[in-house]
Amino acid sequence: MFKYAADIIKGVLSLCEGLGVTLKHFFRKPFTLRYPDVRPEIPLRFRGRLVLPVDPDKGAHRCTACMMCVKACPNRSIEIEKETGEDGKPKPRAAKYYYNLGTCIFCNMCVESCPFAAIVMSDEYELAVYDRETLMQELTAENLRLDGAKGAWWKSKFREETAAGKGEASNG
Amino acid sequence: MENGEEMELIRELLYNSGEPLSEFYRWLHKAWAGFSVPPVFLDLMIQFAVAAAVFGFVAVNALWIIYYERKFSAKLQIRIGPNRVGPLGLLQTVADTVKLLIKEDINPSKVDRVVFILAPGIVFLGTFLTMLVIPFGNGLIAADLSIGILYILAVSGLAVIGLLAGGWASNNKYSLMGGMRSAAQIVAYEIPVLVVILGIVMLAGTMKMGGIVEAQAGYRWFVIYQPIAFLIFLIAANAEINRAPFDLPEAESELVSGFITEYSGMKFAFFFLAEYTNLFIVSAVAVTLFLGGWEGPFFPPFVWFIIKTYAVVTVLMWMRWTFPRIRVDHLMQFSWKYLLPIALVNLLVTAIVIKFI
Amino acid sequence: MTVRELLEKIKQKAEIEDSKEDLGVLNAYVKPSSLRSLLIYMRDSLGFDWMSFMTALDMPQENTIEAVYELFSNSSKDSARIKVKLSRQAAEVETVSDIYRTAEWHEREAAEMFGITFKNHPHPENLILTPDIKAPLRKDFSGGDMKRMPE
Amino acid sequence: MEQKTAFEIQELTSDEYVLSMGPQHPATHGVLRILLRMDGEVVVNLQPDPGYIHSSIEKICENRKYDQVMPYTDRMDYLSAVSYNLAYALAVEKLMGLEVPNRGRHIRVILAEMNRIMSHLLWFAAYGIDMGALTPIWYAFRERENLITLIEMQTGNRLTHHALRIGGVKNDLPTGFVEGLNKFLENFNDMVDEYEALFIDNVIFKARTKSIGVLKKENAISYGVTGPNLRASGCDIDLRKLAPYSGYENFSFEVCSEKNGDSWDRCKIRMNEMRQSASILRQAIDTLPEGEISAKAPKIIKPTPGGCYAKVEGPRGEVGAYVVSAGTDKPYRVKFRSPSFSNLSALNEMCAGVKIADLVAIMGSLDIVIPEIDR
Repeated sequence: MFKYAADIIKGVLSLCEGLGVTLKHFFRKPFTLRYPDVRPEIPLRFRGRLVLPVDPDKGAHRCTACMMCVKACPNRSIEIEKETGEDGKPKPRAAKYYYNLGTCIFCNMCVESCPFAAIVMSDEYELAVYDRETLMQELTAENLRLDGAKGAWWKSKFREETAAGKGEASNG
Repeated sequence: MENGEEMELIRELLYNSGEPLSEFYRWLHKAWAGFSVPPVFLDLMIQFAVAAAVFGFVAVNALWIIYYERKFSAKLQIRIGPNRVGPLGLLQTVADTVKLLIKEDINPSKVDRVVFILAPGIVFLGTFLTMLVIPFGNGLIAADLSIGILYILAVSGLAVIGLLAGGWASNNKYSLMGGMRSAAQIVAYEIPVLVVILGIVMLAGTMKMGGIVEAQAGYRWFVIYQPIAFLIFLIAANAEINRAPFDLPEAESELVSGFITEYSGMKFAFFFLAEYTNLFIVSAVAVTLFLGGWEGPFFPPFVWFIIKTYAVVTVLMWMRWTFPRIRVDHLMQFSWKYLLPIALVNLLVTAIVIKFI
Repeated sequence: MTVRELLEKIKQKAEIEDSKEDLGVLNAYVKPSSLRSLLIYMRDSLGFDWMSFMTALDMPQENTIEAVYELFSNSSKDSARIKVKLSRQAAEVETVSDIYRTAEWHEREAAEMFGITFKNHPHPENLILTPDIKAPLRKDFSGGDMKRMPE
Repeated sequence: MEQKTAFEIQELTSDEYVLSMGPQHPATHGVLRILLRMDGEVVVNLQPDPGYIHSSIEKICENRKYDQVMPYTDRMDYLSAVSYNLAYALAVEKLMGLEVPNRGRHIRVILAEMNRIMSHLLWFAAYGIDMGALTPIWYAFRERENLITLIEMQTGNRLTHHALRIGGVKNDLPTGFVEGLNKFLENFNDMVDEYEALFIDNVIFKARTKSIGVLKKENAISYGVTGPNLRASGCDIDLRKLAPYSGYENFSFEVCSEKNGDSWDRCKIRMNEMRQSASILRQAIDTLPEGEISAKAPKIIKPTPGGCYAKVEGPRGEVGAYVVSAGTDKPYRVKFRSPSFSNLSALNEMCAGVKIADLVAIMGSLDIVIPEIDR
């Protein structure tokens, strides 16, 4: 009989403890980020979609079609077509840079392998599309200018490298 | 018995409540006497008007209560809740309802069609009928039956038929299990509720809803005399309307959605409507039985009734969003081993006290 | 226990075809017939109470499949890798799922991935794959749309 | 294609029926099917049926270079990617004889412990849903979000971090990381106390988990159950203490263990482990050494032929990578030993004669991650 009553009291107390926790939270401020209205802060190292930005110094992209990124990609998401000169020989420059967003696993290996800091993973994170076809992207046609913190960071990266005169450095 | 006498009796039964409404009915009848149409048509029209009013109230109230629950739970869970449709998200549930109503109404091919379609109707009917005897204010009651509280117990028992029928007709093992659970649960928890109400009826000396409220006039609310009964009523009634922590019939993580697994569209909306109206009814009955009904200073009776009811609703929601779900055999044990004995002792003590003091 | 000591001990109990030390862990190739008695001995007498995993290695150039049993002792912190060489055409070995219960699922996985038959296994049906895919982890497996990576 | 049937119809008595739980079921935490042989609400027998989302990562790895395998290891246990990274990296480093610098090892420990807390928080959240308590998830996700934001700062991604490289880590800690972590750790223990008050110590919860799903010690060892599930059975085996790796021997922490091996013990252990992980994190950021973060690994990784099995203590138990090298630039075979695989295989042992609600409670307390089983 005593145990019966003690069980009830103990049970009710533990329930009240739980009610207390939720009540405490009732008076706390919501933790929600009101997403489409308020945008999250994107850290510098964020790995979004791959982009081939335009080098403001040259007015064109920096890719030399060395195929390092193609080899580094663990998922075969990149394909490059080289530019052909007037003599029919391929030139060290990418004419078409195909990037398959559908198979990309955002591992950053292509960016790390690039000796010329030509590619970078951007801040874009809303990557859903309605059409499977649009997942296959051609990056040279975009002529994207990378601005903001990421852009400044990227520019400082390759300017540093060209100033130091070394073609090869890690990026990312 | 002559026809006129019979009608008079029914009228007496239906309209014999307090002041404003029956005054209005009498005035209508007097006006109606000017035409040469039998008064039975007027009665019918009044019945329809009352039914429509109750239905409208049920629907609007359910919409509001869903919105309120979503906002309240959001607050407990440090988030914002609906805030997109309408100002402060007020129209969110309206939009949801419209969505449910225009959605395709799927009848799976293996269901028992008639029962499957009838089940949500039965569940809703039980809820709707209960609403008729809720005293919103002095005289503001659709039908103040002399057996009001008994009527509530009887009619709310209809719901279990609906739930069981829905679970069985769905031809789904999860649904069947949900239906079975709800039957067992409602039967088990009806008894503590009954015993608790018995104590109140003994105190009030009447089963009429209005009478019970009047018995508590002068702030002699029964919650003061019967605090344990109040708690037992809240818990058992919460279990009877299948809300968390007693939401075993639909137990999402165990039975997918229990008896409503196969339901969609309009039929699902009916279950949903019934569930939230039940929440309101249980709170309203708790207010009527224990918290002095519409009684209160300054505000009109109707406002007081709503305020008190929503206070009880809030407590039930608070419980829902805090506790984990109870297990099915613990649920039975809880009813038979804890609630029922305590309720019986409570009843006995009440009886002795009333008899000798 | 050093690798050498361990090898000496198990040599008395089982027929060891070959053995080598691989980064401080004993790799012992055991005759399939003495696998079960060896594992029972190791579990009961040498304290190898733990089987981390069981898997297989396909060696098409030697025409064998090696069943690998990785054992660990929680008390002495020793590891041992027991291997059994099976022929690729008729890969068949006794189950050890009654010695180490964890082997039951690992053997089921290895059975469907490598096409090994485990005799006396309590649940010989497939665990992961559908029956129309045969031994995908063998080196010569060619599925419909498998592509090689660019070199 | 023939259908898998675990129970023959003849086996069933007239009272029993087969219930197919999953592959789409709220309690199976992913795409897992469990065939239940039921008698009313009571589970007579059960047969898990994984494999619905098999991603054949082991086969993919045979066709990738050693460094290209690393992002795939993230994707087996998306709740604590670093533990798989670490197991694989340790195996390859051992094959190559690489020594990771002190700071690199330290950062690995920080990331691994953050992952452990993140994973346990998600378990707590999901277990709340399993048990019908809908509020714990929001509180747990608040803390988890803080941690994920920090990890995102460090690695650039939120779940599949790809944070480790063979030889060390990719990035040094960014500015503001240590401050952020300190701020998080300041009131984390209070939060864990709150979670316990809300959920773990609740009388309903206790009634549902105490002496439910008991796994005996010898069964746990025989089934290869690891991690908190093993330690709940009264066996204080923690690879961080038993076979320290990546500099865990430099940190002082307790191995949490309980006696009974029931669901409640498994929960309690995870709550305590979060506190211990927080203490390790505190020590790690206090004693963060200076220096290199990564050893100089060659550009093309070609380990000497041989096999190596490296294991780490993940949030769910022993995470292992058995890497066999044939001397080429691609691994000959990679076998991942996933804790959930072994833990789930012991489910039948725990579930005989329980109710279906208990089954949910037991499965939740095992903390399984399906992609880890369907590697």
